[in-house]
Amino acid sequence: MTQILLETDALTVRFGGHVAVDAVTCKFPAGELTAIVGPNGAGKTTYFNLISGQIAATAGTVTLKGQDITRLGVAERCRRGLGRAFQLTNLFPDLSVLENLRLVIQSRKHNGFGLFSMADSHTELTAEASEILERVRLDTQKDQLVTELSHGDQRKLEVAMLIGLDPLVYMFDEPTAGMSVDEAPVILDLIAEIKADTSKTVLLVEHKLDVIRTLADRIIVLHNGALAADGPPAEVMASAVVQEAYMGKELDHV
Amino acid sequence: MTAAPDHRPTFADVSLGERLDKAMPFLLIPILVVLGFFAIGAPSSWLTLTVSGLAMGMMIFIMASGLTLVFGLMDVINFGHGAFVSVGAFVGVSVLIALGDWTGATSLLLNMSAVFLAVVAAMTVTGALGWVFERVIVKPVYGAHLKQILVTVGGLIVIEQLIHVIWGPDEIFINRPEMLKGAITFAGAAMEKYRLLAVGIGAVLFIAMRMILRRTKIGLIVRAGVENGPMVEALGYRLRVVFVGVFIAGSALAGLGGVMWGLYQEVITAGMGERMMVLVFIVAIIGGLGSVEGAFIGALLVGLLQNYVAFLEPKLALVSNIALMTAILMWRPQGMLPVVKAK
Amino acid sequence: MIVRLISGDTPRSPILTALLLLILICLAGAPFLFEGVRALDTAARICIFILLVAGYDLLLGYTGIVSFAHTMFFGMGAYGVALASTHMGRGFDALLVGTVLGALAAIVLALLIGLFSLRVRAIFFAMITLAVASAVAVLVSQFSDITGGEDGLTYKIPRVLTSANRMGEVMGVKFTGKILNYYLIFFSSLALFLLLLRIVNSPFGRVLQAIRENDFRAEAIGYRVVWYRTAATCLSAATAALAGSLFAIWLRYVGPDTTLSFEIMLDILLMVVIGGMGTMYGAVLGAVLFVLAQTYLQNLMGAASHATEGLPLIPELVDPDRWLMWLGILFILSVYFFPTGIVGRLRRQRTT
Amino acid sequence: MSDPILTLKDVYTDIAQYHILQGVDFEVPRGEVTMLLGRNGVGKTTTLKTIMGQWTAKSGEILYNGQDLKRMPVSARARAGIGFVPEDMGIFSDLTVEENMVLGASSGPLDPKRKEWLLGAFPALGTFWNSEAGNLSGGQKQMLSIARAMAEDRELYLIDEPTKGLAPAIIATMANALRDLKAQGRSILLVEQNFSVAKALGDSAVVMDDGRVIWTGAMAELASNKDLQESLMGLSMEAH
Amino acid sequence: RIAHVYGKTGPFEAYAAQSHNGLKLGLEYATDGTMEINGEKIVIIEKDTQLKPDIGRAQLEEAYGDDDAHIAVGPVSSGVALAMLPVAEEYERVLIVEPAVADSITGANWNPYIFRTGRNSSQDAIANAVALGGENVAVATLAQDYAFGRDGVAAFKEALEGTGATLAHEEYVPTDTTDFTAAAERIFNAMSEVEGEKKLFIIWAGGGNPMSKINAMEPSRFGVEIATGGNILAALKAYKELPGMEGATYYYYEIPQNPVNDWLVKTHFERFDSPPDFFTAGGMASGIAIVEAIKKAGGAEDTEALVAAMKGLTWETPKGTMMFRPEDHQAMQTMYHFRTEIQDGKDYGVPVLVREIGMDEMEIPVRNQ
Ligand SMILES: Nc1ncnc2c1ncn2[C@@H]1O[C@H](COP(=O)(O)OP(=O)(O)OP(=O)(O)O)[C@@H](O)[C@H]1O
Ligand SMILES: Nc1ncnc2c1ncn2[C@@H]1O[C@H](COP(=O)(O)OP(=O)(O)OP(=O)(O)O)[C@@H](O)[C@H]1O
Ligand SMILES: [Mg+2]
Ligand SMILES: [Mg+2]
Repeated sequence: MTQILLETDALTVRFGGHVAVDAVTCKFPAGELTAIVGPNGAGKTTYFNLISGQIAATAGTVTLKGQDITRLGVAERCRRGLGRAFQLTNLFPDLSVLENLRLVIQSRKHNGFGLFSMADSHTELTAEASEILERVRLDTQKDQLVTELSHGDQRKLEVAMLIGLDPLVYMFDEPTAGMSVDEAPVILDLIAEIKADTSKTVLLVEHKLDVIRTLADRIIVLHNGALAADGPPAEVMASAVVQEAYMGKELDHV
Repeated sequence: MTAAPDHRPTFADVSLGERLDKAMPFLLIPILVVLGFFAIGAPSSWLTLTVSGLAMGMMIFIMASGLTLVFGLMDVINFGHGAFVSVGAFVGVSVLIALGDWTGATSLLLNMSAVFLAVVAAMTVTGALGWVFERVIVKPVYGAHLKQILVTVGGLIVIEQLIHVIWGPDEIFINRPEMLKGAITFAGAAMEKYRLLAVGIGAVLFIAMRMILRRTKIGLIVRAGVENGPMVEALGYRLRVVFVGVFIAGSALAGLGGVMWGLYQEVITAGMGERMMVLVFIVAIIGGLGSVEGAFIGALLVGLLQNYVAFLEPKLALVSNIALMTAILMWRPQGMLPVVKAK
Repeated sequence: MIVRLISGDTPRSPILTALLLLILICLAGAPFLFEGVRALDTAARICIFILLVAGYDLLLGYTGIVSFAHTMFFGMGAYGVALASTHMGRGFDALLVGTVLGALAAIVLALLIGLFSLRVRAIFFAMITLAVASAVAVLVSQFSDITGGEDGLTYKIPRVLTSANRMGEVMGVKFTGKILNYYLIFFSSLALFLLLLRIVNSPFGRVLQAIRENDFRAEAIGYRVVWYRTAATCLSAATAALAGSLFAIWLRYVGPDTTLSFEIMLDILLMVVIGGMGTMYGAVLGAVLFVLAQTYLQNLMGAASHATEGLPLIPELVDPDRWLMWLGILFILSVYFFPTGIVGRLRRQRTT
Repeated sequence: MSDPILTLKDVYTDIAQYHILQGVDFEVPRGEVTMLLGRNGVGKTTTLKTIMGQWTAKSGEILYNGQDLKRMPVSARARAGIGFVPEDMGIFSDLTVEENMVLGASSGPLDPKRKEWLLGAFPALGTFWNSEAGNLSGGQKQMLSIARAMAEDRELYLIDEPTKGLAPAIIATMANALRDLKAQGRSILLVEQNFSVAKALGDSAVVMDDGRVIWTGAMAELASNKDLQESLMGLSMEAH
Repeated sequence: RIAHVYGKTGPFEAYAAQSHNGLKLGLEYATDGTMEINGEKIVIIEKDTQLKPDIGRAQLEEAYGDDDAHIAVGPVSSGVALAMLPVAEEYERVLIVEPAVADSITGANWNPYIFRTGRNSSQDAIANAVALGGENVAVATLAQDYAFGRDGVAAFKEALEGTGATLAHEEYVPTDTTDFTAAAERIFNAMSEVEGEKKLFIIWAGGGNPMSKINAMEPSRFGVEIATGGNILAALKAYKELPGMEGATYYYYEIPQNPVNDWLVKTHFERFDSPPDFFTAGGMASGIAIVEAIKKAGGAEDTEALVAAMKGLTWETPKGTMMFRPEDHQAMQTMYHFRTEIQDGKDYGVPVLVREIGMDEMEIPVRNQ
């Protein structure tokens, strides 16, 4: 059997009385892409936040490669191989595109406390960053500040930063939202590439059903914070619960 | 139209502890007063200290109220507030000196009219000054704390120096109106009459501010404007007008605070407002930014604690405010009743 | 070689380069280029403030932390030297011990403040440091047995460094110990400044900038933000303490007003902002400009008030006694006209 | 048919030293839904912001009900009847959902009928009526932004990518809400990447590239012509 | 050449102006209006310390070094003064300290080039002790909690012992205290247990005005009377609420009866249309001292001669005869025991002389060893 990279056990969080994630137990093996779907406010992003440590769990555990990481801070989890991109763009606005990416790679190389070397002398960082920018087609904008990018380009940089981090667990939160039809495939191809690497696992939150259909090996459905379905795409998509709660009637038939 | 599918989230019960935690800020004052009673022992001393501590708190609140608007709501760190306090005091005291016959008379009515006129004059002048200050000094630096600190300190220095130019470099001594001198003794406790007046004004001010901020959209517009000004304008509000208005109000309140504080101290100097700034900032912070209730509770806490500690262990009085602030921020990192989240 | 010395951080503007060179030459040759105690004193003060301000910029401009406790660390360095010189007697060993202990104490305190309160929001941190700094200032005046209270401490430094030590003439100028003392300060400041320049251009410096921009995201890509912030605070505190030690060596006096007061804190802030936040060179320009203004504004105004005698009101306003008011106006105008600081301005001019 | 509610004539907009809009020309007919389409970074958002006044047009005319908007401040444009849903949603995250909605109704208190209508379309907002808007999920924020713009009756709505991050079921109800608006005679200028929404809602379409309008016409025509789509946007929109 | 190095700008601006006027009047008086000594013109150089010790020090260096001043006078603040002392030693020039009061100026930090015409805090405290003390008197003190306050109380306490009075309670509060309720309560509680004539002596510098606040709490309920030292004219306003209050003062223009003071009051009214104040008198005393010293030494060039001449110098001032005592160069002088009265036409409490406390009545310790 393939190795289980990430595992959540009865993971729960409450905000006041509101149970946003409700005892979610799930395993994510290497080499698999899991799509997480569910209505707005179902708890998908919150589930990500719990895994990557942005918010503390009320109960339950998160396990990475067999180690309990529930009590660790965000940075520590990241260093152990949890990487995520954000649903709402979240970058370093007044630094250049290239610098944004270099910071990510520098962090992976554990080079943050180098006090007395010159940053610009680390050419290997620059080279790697440029290469990734080329892959997401941002190389022409690499000296612009992030504030000067259009929304769609910022989304691309968001994805590029996750790739730069090269983690074991990739978490994408609606990577293609706001991306135009000709750009989205570039990103989706990249995700497909990552998925092909059998030592990684990918978690993908997405509302576009066609994207899920083409990429996902497995779908889990969150509803009101709880795990409502888990299985291969075709099966889950066909289930009545999902149809009812999530997709409503397809637009074209309205 | 079709209704969207409804997804009711799961709700669990909120425990008693969490509820108590919510109400805690309001309980702090009674708790402190009771603790004070046991620590002090002598009932008459306790009574004196408690009442005068509350009154001192009210005066601090009057000075801090304007800052709660400007710093708490508008997110402008305005060190110029201290200068407005001073200007208020100088204008008010000048009026009182000019009305020497009224203040010297043993008629409560005449005395209070003089004080009233002094307050009106002070608030008008500081309000107008606030208007100029906003236009010339603060407008270009909204959203930039550091620059705010610098320009408003610049403004502070300039205004203080102008006070020197206009009123001369000497400190001015002023006696309180006849009927506000002295104290009332009750059950062995002495209570300055003037402090009673401060309590009255503070209470009225508190209620008025609360009403205005609750009943109108002004508070909302300012808070939203600080976070995302262009969006507020895109919804159709003239943000500039609201900001200027609130700033003027804050400055005028500083003027009121100045008159009250000047009359309490009975001696005014150009630097008097500046000296109060740290304390006033502490009050605004522990109360929680933008919260009139918080500033009110905070001011009373500061007043009480200062008195109790000064009585029990004078050496510690010095650090009591800082200790209070640190303790409250450790307990509630955003202050007691934050309306605006600190950045 | 020079590029390496300044860590690849070139001024990126011809005017700026010229200005910086001019300043360097003036400071390096101060004892020989200018006459009088006042000029030398001003030059020494400029060196010390450049260092102090550059250290503060590391915190403020690069990491985005607003702290009002910088003078406190400055004071710790100064008092370190003062206390050591008082208790150990005059001597270089006292200066050394005082400097080292002062810097260590500053680092420890910075560590405590950092770990304790960098978790609260930025403005609150600023206010906490403000409160702590004012408390320390009060404590210093309280414990007058140790610190000399309000009156401060006066002490002696090694004779070699005072004007009593005459070492002959160089280029027509009496080369005294005082000039030696000046060079001690000049070269220490220069070396430390270059070190700071290296730090802000290191990978560490980049992380600080990232934290300034978006600490939440910095944490999410694996940087432990609190540690970086604390490290920056400690570095900055240590620099301030060293600057304080130099100041104490130069002045042979320390007191709360010269090292701990809030006014100095504001001066530092203004220097950073006038010069340009987030650029080490800004610290240089800001410090030079401000110290010069502080020293010579009054003379200038004296002249102005003389010239306008007879006019109504104006002489009153430009009276030398009103120099503080003009300082206030300077505060306001400089923020107006140099929103990105002088350095920002000079650099932008080139690109457009 | 009556005159268009909004007309852009040869509009140029600069952001800092960049020339972003370079002669934008199109009309928004009264009572219709006009789609503004194009790839990432071509200037759609900039166009909306220029209409709203958040960027200033360097030259050209923006006529709203026959009146040139160019000298009007942003708030006056809003009071003249333009509602705006920005790309980044512009949520006031420190305020509660209710407070956001109250601010949405800028000329008076929030009308209870309208509130009911909006809560019917976006029930999640009702559930979180008193919680801080900053804590909402991405999609809930999007709903709030749309609902807030509609909290008051306006003549023209500028809406920037409303469906991003919304679950399919919510997209359907949102589309219905927009249809209701249209039925009330309101006009809408809509930027959208989701082609099926564009097809279902749009009456006419404006396609931009590189700061210019490269095609205008009926939405139906664009939707049915794959070659046209490919030549305008480099890709058939139903490809994935 | 004389340099006046003082805090022209900053919080003590008002005092500085008085001091400067006084100095000039003193020079004028002592040279009969010629402003010349032995035919040489007096040049006054003004330097602003901005109340900062480091700047004061630099200004003094500049005065001695660049401007070649022979004698310097100043400053207002003790902190600045202490920073300036070593400069005088280094340049071997005379510095007359006026009006800074810290004991240590002529105490621990003294050097042979330092003279002081102003009073020191012990003089103040001892004079007050002499004025207030007596058999069966119990005194409580209220002072600011820093060196000035504590030293003052210590000196006061020492002097009080000689008078038969007892010190019942010492209360110290932070310098910036504005609310005195707690301190007053503590004092009242302590004093309610002691017998005899009860007095509360307040040593206070700067704003805050504890007197009227404590008075408002009706100390008479406990039989306590408030007492304090003299103050500048503006501050006497606060004394108006306390008629009958006693204490010892340094100067009030109607108290001293001597030709120098008569001239000063008259000239001051003519020139400035106001009575001379504390620091005017002090400034004048230093001005006269300079002229007398230079005359006696036969010139200002030779510092050693000047110092020798000044040791033990006695001269006439608005406050009567003063003398630099040889040990620590502190000017010995008369102080005045006063009682406050309300007088028509004056909006302040007027200190009326009870008796003069001559310099031999006060044992001012020498502390420069
Ligand atoms: N910090 C918080 N405090 C209070 N409530 C929160 C907080 N974070 C999330 N919530 C609530 O938890 C619920 C789940 O939010 P979450 O962001 O996980 O949804 P989501 O599944 O990602 O939805 P979307 O598809 O719209 O992004 C929402 O109802 C939201 O209001
Ligand atoms: N603040 C800015 N400073 C400089 N350039 C900017 C700024 N904002 C946008 N731009 C540039 O303007 C161009 C148009 O941006 P705009 O946001 O209008 O594109 P868009 O069509 O809305 O794209 P998207 O579909 O990605 O949202 C982009 O190339 C972008 O880089
Ligand atoms: Mg989400
Ligand atoms: Mg866009």
